[in-house]
Amino acid sequence: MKFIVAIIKPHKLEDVREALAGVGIEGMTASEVKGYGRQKGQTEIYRGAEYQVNFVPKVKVEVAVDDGAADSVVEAIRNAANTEKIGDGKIFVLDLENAVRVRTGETGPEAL
Amino acid sequence: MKFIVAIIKPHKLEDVREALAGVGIEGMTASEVKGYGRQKGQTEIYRGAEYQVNFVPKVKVEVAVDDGAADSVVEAIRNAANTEKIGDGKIFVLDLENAVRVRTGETGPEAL
Amino acid sequence: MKFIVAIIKPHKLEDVREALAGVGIEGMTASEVKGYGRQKGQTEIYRGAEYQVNFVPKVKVEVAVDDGAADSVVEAIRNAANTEKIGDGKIFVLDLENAVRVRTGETGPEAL
Amino acid sequence: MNGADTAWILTSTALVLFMTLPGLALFYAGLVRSQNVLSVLMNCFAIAATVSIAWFVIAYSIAFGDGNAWWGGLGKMFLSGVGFDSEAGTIPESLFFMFQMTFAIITPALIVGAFVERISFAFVVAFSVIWMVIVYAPVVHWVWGGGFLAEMGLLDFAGGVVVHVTAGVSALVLAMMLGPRRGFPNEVQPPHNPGMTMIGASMLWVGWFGFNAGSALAADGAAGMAMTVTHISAAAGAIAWSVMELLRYRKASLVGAVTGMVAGLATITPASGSVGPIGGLVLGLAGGVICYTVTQMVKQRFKIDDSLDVFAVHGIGGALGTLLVAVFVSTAFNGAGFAEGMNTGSQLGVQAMGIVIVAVWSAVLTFLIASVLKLFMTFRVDEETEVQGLDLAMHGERGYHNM
Amino acid sequence: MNGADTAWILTSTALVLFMTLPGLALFYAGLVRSQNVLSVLMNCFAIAATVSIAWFVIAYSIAFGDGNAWWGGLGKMFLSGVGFDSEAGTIPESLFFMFQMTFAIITPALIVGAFVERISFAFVVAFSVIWMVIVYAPVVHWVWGGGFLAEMGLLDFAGGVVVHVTAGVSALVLAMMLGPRRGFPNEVQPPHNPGMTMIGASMLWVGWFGFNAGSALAADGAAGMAMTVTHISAAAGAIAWSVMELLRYRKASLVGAVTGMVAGLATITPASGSVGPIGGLVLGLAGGVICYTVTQMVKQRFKIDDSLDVFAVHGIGGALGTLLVAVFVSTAFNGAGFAEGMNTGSQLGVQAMGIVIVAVWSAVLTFLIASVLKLFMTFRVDEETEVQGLDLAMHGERGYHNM
Amino acid sequence: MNGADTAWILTSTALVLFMTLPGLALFYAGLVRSQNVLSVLMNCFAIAATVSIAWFVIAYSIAFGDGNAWWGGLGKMFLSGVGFDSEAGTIPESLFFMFQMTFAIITPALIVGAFVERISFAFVVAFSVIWMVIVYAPVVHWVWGGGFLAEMGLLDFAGGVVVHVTAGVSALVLAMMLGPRRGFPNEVQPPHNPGMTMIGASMLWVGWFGFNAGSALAADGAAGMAMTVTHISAAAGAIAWSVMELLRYRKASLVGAVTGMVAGLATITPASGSVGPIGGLVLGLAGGVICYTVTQMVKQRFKIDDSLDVFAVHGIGGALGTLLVAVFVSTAFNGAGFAEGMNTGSQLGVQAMGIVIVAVWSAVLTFLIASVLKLFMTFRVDEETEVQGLDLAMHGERGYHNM
Ligand SMILES: Nc1ncnc2c1ncn2[C@@H]1O[C@H](COP(=O)(O)OP(=O)(O)O)[C@@H](O)[C@H]1O
Ligand SMILES: Nc1ncnc2c1ncn2[C@@H]1O[C@H](COP(=O)(O)OP(=O)(O)O)[C@@H](O)[C@H]1O
Ligand SMILES: Nc1ncnc2c1ncn2[C@@H]1O[C@H](COP(=O)(O)OP(=O)(O)O)[C@@H](O)[C@H]1O
Repeated sequence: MKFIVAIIKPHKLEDVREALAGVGIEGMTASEVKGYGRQKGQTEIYRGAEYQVNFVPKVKVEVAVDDGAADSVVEAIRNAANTEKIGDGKIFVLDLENAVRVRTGETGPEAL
Repeated sequence: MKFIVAIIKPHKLEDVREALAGVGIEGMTASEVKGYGRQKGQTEIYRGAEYQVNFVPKVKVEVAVDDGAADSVVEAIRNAANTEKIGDGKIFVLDLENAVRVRTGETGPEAL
Repeated sequence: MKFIVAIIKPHKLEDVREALAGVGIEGMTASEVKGYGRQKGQTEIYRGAEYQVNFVPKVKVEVAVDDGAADSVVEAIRNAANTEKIGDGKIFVLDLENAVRVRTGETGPEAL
Repeated sequence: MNGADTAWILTSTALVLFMTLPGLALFYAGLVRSQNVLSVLMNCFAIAATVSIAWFVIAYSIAFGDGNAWWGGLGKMFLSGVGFDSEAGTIPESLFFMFQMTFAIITPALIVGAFVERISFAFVVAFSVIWMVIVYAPVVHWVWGGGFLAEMGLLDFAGGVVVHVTAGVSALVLAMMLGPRRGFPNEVQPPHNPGMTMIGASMLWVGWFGFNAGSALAADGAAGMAMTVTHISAAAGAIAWSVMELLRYRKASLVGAVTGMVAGLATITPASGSVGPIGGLVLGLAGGVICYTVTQMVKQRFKIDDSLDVFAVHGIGGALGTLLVAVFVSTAFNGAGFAEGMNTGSQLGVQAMGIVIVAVWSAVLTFLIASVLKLFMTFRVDEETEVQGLDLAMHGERGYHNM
Repeated sequence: MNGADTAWILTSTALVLFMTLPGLALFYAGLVRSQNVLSVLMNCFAIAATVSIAWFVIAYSIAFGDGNAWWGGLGKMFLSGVGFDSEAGTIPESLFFMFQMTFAIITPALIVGAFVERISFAFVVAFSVIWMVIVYAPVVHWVWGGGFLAEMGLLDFAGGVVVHVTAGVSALVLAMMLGPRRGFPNEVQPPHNPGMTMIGASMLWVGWFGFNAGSALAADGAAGMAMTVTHISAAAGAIAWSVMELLRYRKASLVGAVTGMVAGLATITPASGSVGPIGGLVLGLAGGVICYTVTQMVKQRFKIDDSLDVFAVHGIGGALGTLLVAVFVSTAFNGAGFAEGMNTGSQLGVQAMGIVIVAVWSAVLTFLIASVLKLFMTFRVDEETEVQGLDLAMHGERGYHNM
Repeated sequence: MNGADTAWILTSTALVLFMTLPGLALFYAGLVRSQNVLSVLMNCFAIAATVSIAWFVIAYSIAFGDGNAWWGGLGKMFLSGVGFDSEAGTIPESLFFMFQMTFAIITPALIVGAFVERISFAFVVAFSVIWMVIVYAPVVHWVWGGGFLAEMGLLDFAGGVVVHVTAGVSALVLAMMLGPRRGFPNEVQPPHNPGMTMIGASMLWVGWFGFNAGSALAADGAAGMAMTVTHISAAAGAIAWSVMELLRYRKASLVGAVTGMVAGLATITPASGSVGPIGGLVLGLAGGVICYTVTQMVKQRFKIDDSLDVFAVHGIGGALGTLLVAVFVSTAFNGAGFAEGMNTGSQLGVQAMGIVIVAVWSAVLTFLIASVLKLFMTFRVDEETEVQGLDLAMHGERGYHNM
């Protein structure tokens, strides 16, 4: 199995969710993160003091998938999250040794 | 070593923490996340407009453990987080290559 | 490639960011987390009721790097995050199988 | 000059300013996405500041200058001739000017609800100032400044027509011109902080005592009764809206309850000097039920993104109350009684005519002002700005900083 | 009719409504978990709306109708006979009705603190309305409506017995009937937003000027002195509570300071028309220390989850002030002086009797009302709802939306 | 005694307390890091409580006792001799005491902006109380208590010198003694909640009606005009500041607009009983532009971390208004006119002298008080506490609990 971590623009979360449903993935976990990269944060100015905010808001999506599905999942996320603007994000693929469903105790691909 | 990622119901965090202490694990990292899966979000209605909130609040627990402890940790989390209701969550086990304690520079299992 | 996860003290984020820039790393993702470990949370008292807050605020930094850079990145984070006080945090190194840049579709080290 | 009346209107002026700042601002700001919270607060705040100056420079003169049946002329620009000792009725004229200014502030601020989350800030300021001077001030003159609607015998104690119909209708026109938010109606995001909305609503409730009971311009039985019917109507509106929600969704929401309360308040406003407590109860219930229904219709049937329901709550509420006053002013309902020669039928005619004239006036001029302004400045922000939120793009600030 | 008195009571009415909406609502909402914030706000709001209507329909009549020593009868239901010109003392009766209504709103709203985070919403509304009519309105009649406690000579200027003892005792009874929150006492969660609590407390402080100085029902020296002793007691209460915390924990918390201030206010309330500034100082200090102590005891010794300390702060504070007034009313302490034939001893007897009678009355009837209501509706929510929080389950809303 | 005046000053007292609690507290708390939000609220709250007691014990006597040109003596300590019937002018003396107390509360609370995020709590309390008694109360006597500045003919209607210059100058001195926040100027963190700041600012705006129009101590034309010029100046200040930001950064921020409004209010304060509406407009614009400019200078040129710009906004605004009153009091600008024998030149001399004397007095004594206090208690917290935030370290609480 693979553990796929995608950093995307916040407003793309719904699109990504739908795209994943499109390739048969019905489970995922999302969280708010702040990203630093080529897309730079903005300077905010309060009463003449300039605050350089280096991080920009992003959403992280984590999804565990069966080996066979990994490529199509990566592809689906990429298509859904792409705006062709800097800061669209990254997708990271890690190896996943095991997965357990808490409720049933099922393990492996069944647990997803 | 293993890097164990568990998605659980928010109110189970304390139970999980205690269960981990029970198997000798005294370090972990938790964060707020939103989950999507079989347990569906709710429809919220404001002034007659319906908002489908697809994600439900969950807590993610990350814990790095020695290889030998991995199974008992997974088991402990599962027992503590289980309510036998849909949405209880998942446990993911990843391989962990190395760990470093910032303060001392210790590496490997000592760092945990 | 490696996927490096560092748990640090919140006010060290900027130092870590600068240290990473120092070793040529210009991308990372940060998020707020709560940690449990040797550094204990505090007791908060409201109207005579004591609330044991077990988790302390931390920041998690995730950074994907090329294999060759991994050691220097770990070292850079460690130096920047170190205050020699308990609770300085941990650095975890996981293997990263693949990375994709959403905007361009580049994969592997190019995507970082 | 009467010191007691002065004391009460000094207080009322503070209460009505409080309705806008921070009351209405919070009421609205809680209903938008967290990336637009500051933009909504800023809209209300900037309107308060700029409209105040415009009221001082010219609008007060248009509204309350001597003039004729149509407008007050330019004789009182810059408060010309108004000194420390000038009086208006039993209170200092400077104070009357201030009290009325707070109405001139809140009326364009109400319109903000129509265009949040997608409008350019420069447009908001320019439109609001021009609208207040050209649309609002003349209507004030017609109804409260001795103009032709006053002569016709229109009953509008505290601004059902003057405030709520003008704002509600103009809001609807602007919302249609601007187009819906991205994702409307299915994917806009829920209110980011309903508690903030409740705080603002509570301040509106309290401040409305100054609005309605202050409109008696005296500390007397009329003020006491105005406060009473205002309160009863607010409570009844909240209950009515909540019951509608319970019937339909089996849950009563906080946002619903406070919206019903505001509907009750908008409905009683024109009637608050004319009706008795039973009238207040009926108007509040009617306001709650009807504004609730129209809110659904505007969104679901007509698919108009009057985002925070300005038309449905204020426009409809204000018009409804203006009509119902013709019934409940009757002494049969313990109201204050008809003016000589009037009865329910004739009064209803006057009330309806007043509503129609002011609604058309507001709609047409709003359309014209916005059409012209669009030529000179951005009306709606670009999609990227809308997605990101207006706070950062328009004002360079963020509502919530945590890390 | 006196215009100046009217002006001040119009203002006071606004101030006392402000105490509940949003003051008390925020004070309480900041102390619960973030998943229950809307539920607390909604409790207070719904109580305000429904109790207002019940006050209009019947409770005002029970409290202030002509009646006899026990109740006011039904003659003033629906404000029957009260018109634009009716007077009560030197102010319009409509205004007196309104001013008293704001007290009828806040009293059941105070009880909310006892049962937050686990009670069913329908129960809250039903209980509050019935309680206000059956428990509260008669007590008002006894003390302020010329009833038997008034005749006995009970001194309760602004509601130590009428408001604080009734609410505090009923809160304790309800908390015991309902049972503690899941995890109490060791694992309930800390206040999610102490700043919100401080905002609410500040509004209570400001609004209390209307409560106590408004209870003079005139704009005169009695009002001025009531405001003075009220303020001094609030400040002293805050300091006393903070010092207790410093002695015990070496830290003074914001939640503690504002709670002490509320304790000081509850304590001075019955005495605010009777004592001088020194009395205010002593009552505030006593209120802070004793309410602090009882707060600890209720939680730690008796393990009762009166969640937001309604009994310890309001019940005890109100009773304490009611007793101490018998001492500090004396002209020896620059108080207003005893009524003819009274001295500290005899007054103390009257005060104690008043407290006991009202406490027993409140406890018994609260128990009966809740016991009957439980037969018809959910009292306490199920565990899953409690764990998830009431906002979503009861009202379909969420307090904070970020992503 | 005049009931109408009493009614208005009762109200004004509530309004001015509202300015500090929760107005100023929120205004400041929104501008700091989220880990310090409670500490700022607590500073303001604790100052309100302790200063109130000190005002009662001794400071009122120093300010308004009979005394001589330099101080009022100790004859009115503990309100000695002030009973239910005592009068001060046309209002009860207890009320005059209360009204003035609210000024004594807000003045040291203004200073809080200078030292947030790094000062020890004990120091704040000790300094504020001592400062109010030793620095503030005498200045009140000099200007409003018939002291030597009053005799010189200084015009300071509502406290440009008494409130804003004392607080602003003392803030600057303390900020320099304490040193900048860690990371200043490049790495301090942005305001954690500008919306909170806006809410506080709105409350300041509303409350300032009590501050300035209340300073007329009557419900009359002077109060009406004071309210008018106050409002116009606030609006003009907001606009001026926003225009400065637009010119420089092409964006107008919410924090900027509300700061400009406060600058406009500080500037009009000393003039609010003397100038007409045109004067209000000019003072507001001048206040906005000049306070904006000085804000930049203090931070960027002088690198002083007067964290929330107390000196630049209040000190400079108050001084500016105090000077400009000498111009706009003239009947040529529809002002109230000069006192006999005065003209712009001579009045300007008096005003300048008043500013200089009070500024030097404040600076020197602030330096002395802080220097002595430092010997007995922690002045600045250690680095770890500063990094973590004061809420947890000083008060054992957290501003926001989510999980
Ligand atoms: N090496 C990295 N490790 C982890 N996260 C990264 C890394 N590089 C970029 N990111 C994340 O991806 C986001 C987008 O990257 P950025 O360089 O701004 O644009 P792009 O994705 O178009 O290359 C960043 O905000 C950050 O959250
Ligand atoms: N494939 C997945 N990858 C990552 N997280 C998942 C995945 N499937 C489920 N989750 C997480 O687990 C939570 C629970 O899953 P759900 O399907 O609702 O119930 P259950 O755990 O009972 O099967 C989800 O809310 C989500 O956070
Ligand atoms: N086994 C673990 N797995 C995951 N995170 C851990 C683990 N142990 C510690 N942490 C994280 O590291 C933080 C610091 O650890 P702690 O034991 O307090 O101090 P130190 O880093 O000095 O050993 C914790 O707050 C927690 O977030």
